[in-house]
Amino acid sequence: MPVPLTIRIQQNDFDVAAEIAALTRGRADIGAVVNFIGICRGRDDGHDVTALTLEHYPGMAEAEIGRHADEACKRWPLAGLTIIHRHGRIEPGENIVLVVTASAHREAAFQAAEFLMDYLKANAPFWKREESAQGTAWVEARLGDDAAAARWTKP
Amino acid sequence: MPVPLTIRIQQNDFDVAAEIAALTRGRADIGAVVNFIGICRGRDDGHDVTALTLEHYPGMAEAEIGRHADEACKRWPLAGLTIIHRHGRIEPGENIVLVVTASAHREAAFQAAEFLMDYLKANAPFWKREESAQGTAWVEARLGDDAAAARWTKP
Amino acid sequence: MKIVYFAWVRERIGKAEEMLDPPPAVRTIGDLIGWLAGRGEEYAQAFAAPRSIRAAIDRTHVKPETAIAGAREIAFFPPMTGG
Amino acid sequence: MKIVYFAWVRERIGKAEEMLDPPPAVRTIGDLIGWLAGRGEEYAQAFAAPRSIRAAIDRTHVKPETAIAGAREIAFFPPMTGG
Repeated sequence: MPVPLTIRIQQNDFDVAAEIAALTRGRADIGAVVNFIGICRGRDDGHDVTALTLEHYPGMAEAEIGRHADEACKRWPLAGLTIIHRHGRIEPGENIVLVVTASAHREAAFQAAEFLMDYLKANAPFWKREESAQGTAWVEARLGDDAAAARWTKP
Repeated sequence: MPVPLTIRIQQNDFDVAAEIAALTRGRADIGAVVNFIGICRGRDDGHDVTALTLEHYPGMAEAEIGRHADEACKRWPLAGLTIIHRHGRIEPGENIVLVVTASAHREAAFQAAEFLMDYLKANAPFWKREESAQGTAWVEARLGDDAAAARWTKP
Repeated sequence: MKIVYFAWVRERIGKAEEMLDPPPAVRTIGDLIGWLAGRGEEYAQAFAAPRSIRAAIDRTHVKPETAIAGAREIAFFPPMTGG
Repeated sequence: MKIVYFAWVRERIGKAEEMLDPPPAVRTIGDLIGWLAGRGEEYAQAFAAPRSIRAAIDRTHVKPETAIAGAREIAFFPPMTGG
């Protein structure tokens, strides 16, 4: 059976409980669900953030996330996988991204969720612009993000 | 500020969305929330499971989880931590355990959640009894669980 | 001292807890397991495989070589299977 | 071919996309960046630090040395900051 896979790029918020329920409903083979929720912070590098605006590359965002979802399904015995990434204007405290992984055991669920988040951060075509009292500025990529993604590359 | 910490051993189910909201409400410093949900499977090692009954050691369960929660707060910069473990009779598809970790960045949230789950599995005084068509039997500890917990021990 | 049992240790012994006063020669958890195993068939069965038995003193995990002096509550149980 | 720009690359160039027909000597993504940088002040600014520019051909990440022959849509953008 193919792994139930949901990928959505959307402006609206998501409902974590509903996404978990959609993955697990009627399944007796899932023993572990891991969720990662990325949230807009109100402070970054010591300055206040009023809001983020997320720009994305429509079409490529879905394709790129889809490739990594397929890779995760090949590497780990997943029973379900949901990835939702928001775009548009997002205020502090609001959700940005959700990854839900389901598996029989915890190891696969944890590993797949970390892998997907590392890859999303480094490779998914999204760009954050930060609004603050100082005006607006594009967020710079964190130095560690490429390294985090690279640790999953097979030697 | 001490890390907001919730530990509950309870018979009733938990509400994942409510627990996430309780940890993140009014906070502008949380950029990452990781949840682990352990769920009762309907099949284990090739036989059908009707239900699990979880026995625990009251008092020690809270103390042992509390010690590991404190250790997680020392090791990683957490902004909040919730651990809920159910006891009593649990049917396939029902929740068993919840760990929610919150931090500014994803690495701490993921690492702390994995650490806590590995320690809970190997050290928290809970025992599962499985009901199936063959009768009831105590679940045997997985060989890998001690090894998973050991990987967090400092050399 | 109070001795408490969980899971199949409890089931085999047939009780959840009891007050016992082991002789002075019983110094460690390992000694106590040996002494308990001699208290009857149900105890012998419960402690037949000492390596499958875990112990706690006053709600903290301990090893077979840990001294029991001063303990208020000693617990015996199988390897944990929670989470 | 269609060239698309995102984030500060888009802002500096002042447009989100355009149809362009680079000369045959422009063989790779790196060549294309050099050619685009010569198209005017706004392009020169957008491509001033080529190592900060990422590229995709037909919605797949590519390297500066990747050939552009057959590409329908080429995208330029800064390092990604999603997630």
